[in-house]
Amino acid sequence: MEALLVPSLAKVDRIIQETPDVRTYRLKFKDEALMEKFTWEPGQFVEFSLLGSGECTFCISSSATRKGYFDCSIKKAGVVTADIHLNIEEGDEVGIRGPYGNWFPVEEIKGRNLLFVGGGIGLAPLRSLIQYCIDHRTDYKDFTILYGARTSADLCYKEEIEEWKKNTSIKVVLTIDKAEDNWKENVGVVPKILEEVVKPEIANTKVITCGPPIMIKYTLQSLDRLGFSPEHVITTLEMKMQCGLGKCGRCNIGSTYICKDGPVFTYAQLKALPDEF
Amino acid sequence: MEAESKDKIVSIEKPELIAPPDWKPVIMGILCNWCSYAGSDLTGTSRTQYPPNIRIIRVPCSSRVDPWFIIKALQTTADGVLISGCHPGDCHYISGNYYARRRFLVTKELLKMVGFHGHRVQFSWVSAAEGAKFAQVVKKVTDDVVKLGPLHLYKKENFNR
Amino acid sequence: MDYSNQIRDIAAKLFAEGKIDVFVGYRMSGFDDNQVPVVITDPKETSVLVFTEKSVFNLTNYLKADHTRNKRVGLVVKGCDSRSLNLLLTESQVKRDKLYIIGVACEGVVDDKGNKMQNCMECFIPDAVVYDEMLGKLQGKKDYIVNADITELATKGLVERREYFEEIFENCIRCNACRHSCPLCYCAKCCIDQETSTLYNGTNTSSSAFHALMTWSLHLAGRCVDCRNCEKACPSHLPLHLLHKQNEKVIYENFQNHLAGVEEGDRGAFYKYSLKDPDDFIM
Amino acid sequence: MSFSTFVTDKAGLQKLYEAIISKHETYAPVEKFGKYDYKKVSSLKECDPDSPIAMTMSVKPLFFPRSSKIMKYESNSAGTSVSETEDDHLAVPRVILGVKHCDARGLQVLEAVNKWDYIDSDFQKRRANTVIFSTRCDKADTHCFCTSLDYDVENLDATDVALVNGIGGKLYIQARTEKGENFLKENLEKQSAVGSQQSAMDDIKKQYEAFAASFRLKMDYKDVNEKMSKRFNSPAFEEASRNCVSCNTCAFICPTCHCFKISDVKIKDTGVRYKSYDSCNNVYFTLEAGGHNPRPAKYRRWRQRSMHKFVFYKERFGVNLCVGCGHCAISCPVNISIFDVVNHVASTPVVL
Repeated sequence: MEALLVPSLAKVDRIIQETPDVRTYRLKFKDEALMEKFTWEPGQFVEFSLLGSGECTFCISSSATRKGYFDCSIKKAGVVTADIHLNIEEGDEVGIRGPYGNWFPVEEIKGRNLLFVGGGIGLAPLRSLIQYCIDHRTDYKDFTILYGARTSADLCYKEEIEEWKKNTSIKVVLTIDKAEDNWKENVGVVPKILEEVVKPEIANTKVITCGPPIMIKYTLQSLDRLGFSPEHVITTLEMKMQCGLGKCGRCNIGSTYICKDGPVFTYAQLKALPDEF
Repeated sequence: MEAESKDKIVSIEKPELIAPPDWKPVIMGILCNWCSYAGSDLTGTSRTQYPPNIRIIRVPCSSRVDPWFIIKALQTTADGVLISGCHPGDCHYISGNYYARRRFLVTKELLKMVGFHGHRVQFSWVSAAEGAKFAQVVKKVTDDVVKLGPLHLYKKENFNR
Repeated sequence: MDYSNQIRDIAAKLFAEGKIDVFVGYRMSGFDDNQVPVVITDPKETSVLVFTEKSVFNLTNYLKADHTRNKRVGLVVKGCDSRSLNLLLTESQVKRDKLYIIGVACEGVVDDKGNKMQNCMECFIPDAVVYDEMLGKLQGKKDYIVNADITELATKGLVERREYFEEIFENCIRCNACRHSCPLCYCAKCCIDQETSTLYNGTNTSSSAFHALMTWSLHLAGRCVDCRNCEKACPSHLPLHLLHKQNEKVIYENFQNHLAGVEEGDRGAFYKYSLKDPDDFIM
Repeated sequence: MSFSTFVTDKAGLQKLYEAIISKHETYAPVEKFGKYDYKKVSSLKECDPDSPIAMTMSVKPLFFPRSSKIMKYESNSAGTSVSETEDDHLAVPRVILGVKHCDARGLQVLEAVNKWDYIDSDFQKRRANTVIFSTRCDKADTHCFCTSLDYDVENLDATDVALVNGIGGKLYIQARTEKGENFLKENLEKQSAVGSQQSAMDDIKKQYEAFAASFRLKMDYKDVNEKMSKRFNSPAFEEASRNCVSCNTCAFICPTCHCFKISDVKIKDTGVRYKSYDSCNNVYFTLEAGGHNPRPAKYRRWRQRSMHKFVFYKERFGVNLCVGCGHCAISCPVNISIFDVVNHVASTPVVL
């Protein structure tokens, strides 16, 4: 057991300051053979450890189709993440275990329209899937990305969003909660924009959503109102985890282990879980 | 063999343990900013020699010292702890060291009860003008700790289960 | 000592008059002749209440729970319990006007085997010091007696004491039950549980046990009222009172006979000082 | 396959124990401060294999230590290095004496979670290298209810060797697994097996019947399991957990609780990462860094605990997690018994 919990060392290649409290760490394994072998599916997560401080769970926010590195986007929230922001510089070494968990059903959503609904740091797991889908663009039909944040400064991956905007085959809708000067896009919370501006087509569309619990709650409600059936809504759950192996019992909800059976669930699966959220 | 038994330093709490020949004690000194730290400065500027085993941490007042600090120090690398503040009545914050004095006594007595030698934790009042006294105090604490040998109790790398 | 009927009547009356929302008392465990605490919200349940010499647990621990927070609470306190309540009042953890306190002139409680508990034999304030209503005949203050175990340990040598305490710290399983069952440990997050406290971190080594128990007992020094909730909760049956009684003895002997929680408004020995405090151990 | 049964008496057992202790690495209950914990012993005098169940810790820490090192790390100017820790001192061949039946069953139950998906090889190795000697109790304790659960206490195969007290000072030594059979063959040269002698079997059966009749707590397991699974939203959890002081003792002494946490201990640039016990009754157990906590209230944590013991684990792995040992109720400062809680919840009406 203990051997499974030993991390491999990875080097921080680049640090990108996304927003005042979110940074993206571009990582490479120290062992090049391991980096070659290392592959993951969009939506999976790794255990990221700052040695001496502790271990945290983060989803991989880049796609395995872009080889040679992987990204973790980390928001400053607790003790370990604050330590990570404070202490890690480019060139430092961190411990990585993974990848763990299930992933977005990339095969199942082939040939469908995709609607991504993200809020705040919730775009990170979606970004992995978006990159994957862009790299396999021909497999999928229409692309819509709805992304919201509290303020314009809190929008992550700004450069990448600009790229997506330039890509004519992708429709990007941005929104912020409160109006700001020089803001030309939408204003309003994500569920409202979803219903009023995006007005998605229901047939043959899969919705993939991730964000803070409160946003998820209302987005799921408005998706219900729009007429999406729960099987076509996919989300990823957040739950405190420590081992990622289905052993430590922390992410246990009912008889489901979020770290093994999740973190990706359809809304239909979520509804069947005991009401713990 | 003879040479070994000649200057053998044993740990007083655990007589079965013998210190390695190159062992040097580490003493953590917690000094109050207004008196003792200035006093140690004076010792330095007046070029008085004192043992280099002490590692000094500066705190605003001796009453800033939570007994927790002492426990942590003893648990990590320190073989002894010295805490020094202003003389009673001279506290920059008027009464801080009076409060500290009560805590020190209880902490020291409890540590003695659970099996630490009383000389592991020592206290002193050193004013900003007493550079010579500071050197004396450090020398006395170092000598005491050398006599006691290395501290082996409850060190955190000591994993026994 | 059996005040069961009186307590039932008082609780029923308080509920009827609408003076309280919750009543904290004892009931029979239902499987042996021991008692367990009970938190009553329904006036009909007051008939289960009992109070005899088997009523061991210090109920003021429940004042930090969700069920009693910001509610009007009635509770039963013995001498030692009332001292911890006194401290909680002084430290603004509970409001006096939200409490209805039934004080008991305690004649000592017994452990599982029926022997009088050690802290009761050495008890110096058997009567509740803070109450709205008093049950039983007041006994007045008694003399402070130094704990017998401490006296015995003090005669032993350094190495012997070290070995004895090493065993205590080694047998500790770091479950934190002592802390959680202590009525005076109400911090929302304990300092030794902080993630930044990399020394302790919940590991189970004698080192972390030493760290946690010593810090705990020093943070309770001058406040501990010797109710022995911690010992009752300890799954390893460790004699945790030794740490507290040692501190209590030093404080009593050196700081003007200070005893925790006896006087109203007294925050504990470390929150005051005297110019005459011993100084001879300081260079 | 049938296993042999031997007959001996008290003195014979003592002799067997002494022989085992002298030949093998042996663990047995050792008393300290009135509580027995399993420790390595070098003579029979130190330990008491017949320690009372109420006063004995579970045997779990010998397989799943309260704290174990995951790795060490060191960082210096040349970079960081991570090293796995030294050999596992619990995985060597060993014998454990005086294990209670319920504790042994606990190890069997834990195997399910340690075997699924990622395999906990250390746990398996420790189990494989251990011979468990277990005495069947003669009388149930106040909080015991092992016979009410979903396993066969009479012919329990979680223990390798079972000892049964017969009538008139007779003592039966039964092998229950192949490992136990081989071990007995090696260590019991002189005695011959009684085989399937009818009188011996009757004696053993009689002992079990007397034991089973001594239980204060009895329940219909299937019924409770079924009812519990429909009562997730029952307000009875709130009532049942009101007394709880959230002290976590129950989880730390439980023979089947397996939640753990991972934490780092460091000095300067070196450090050790530990895996140590954790408890779901702790508020911080599920608290996320962002401040969201799925189980902030005490009754929610109690619900997780009792449902996990009686419903969720069974749903997932097919065995009941609770083994009915009563350790939690004995150690609880306010004597909450999980038996009372689940029965209370099962007796309330369904709430959707």
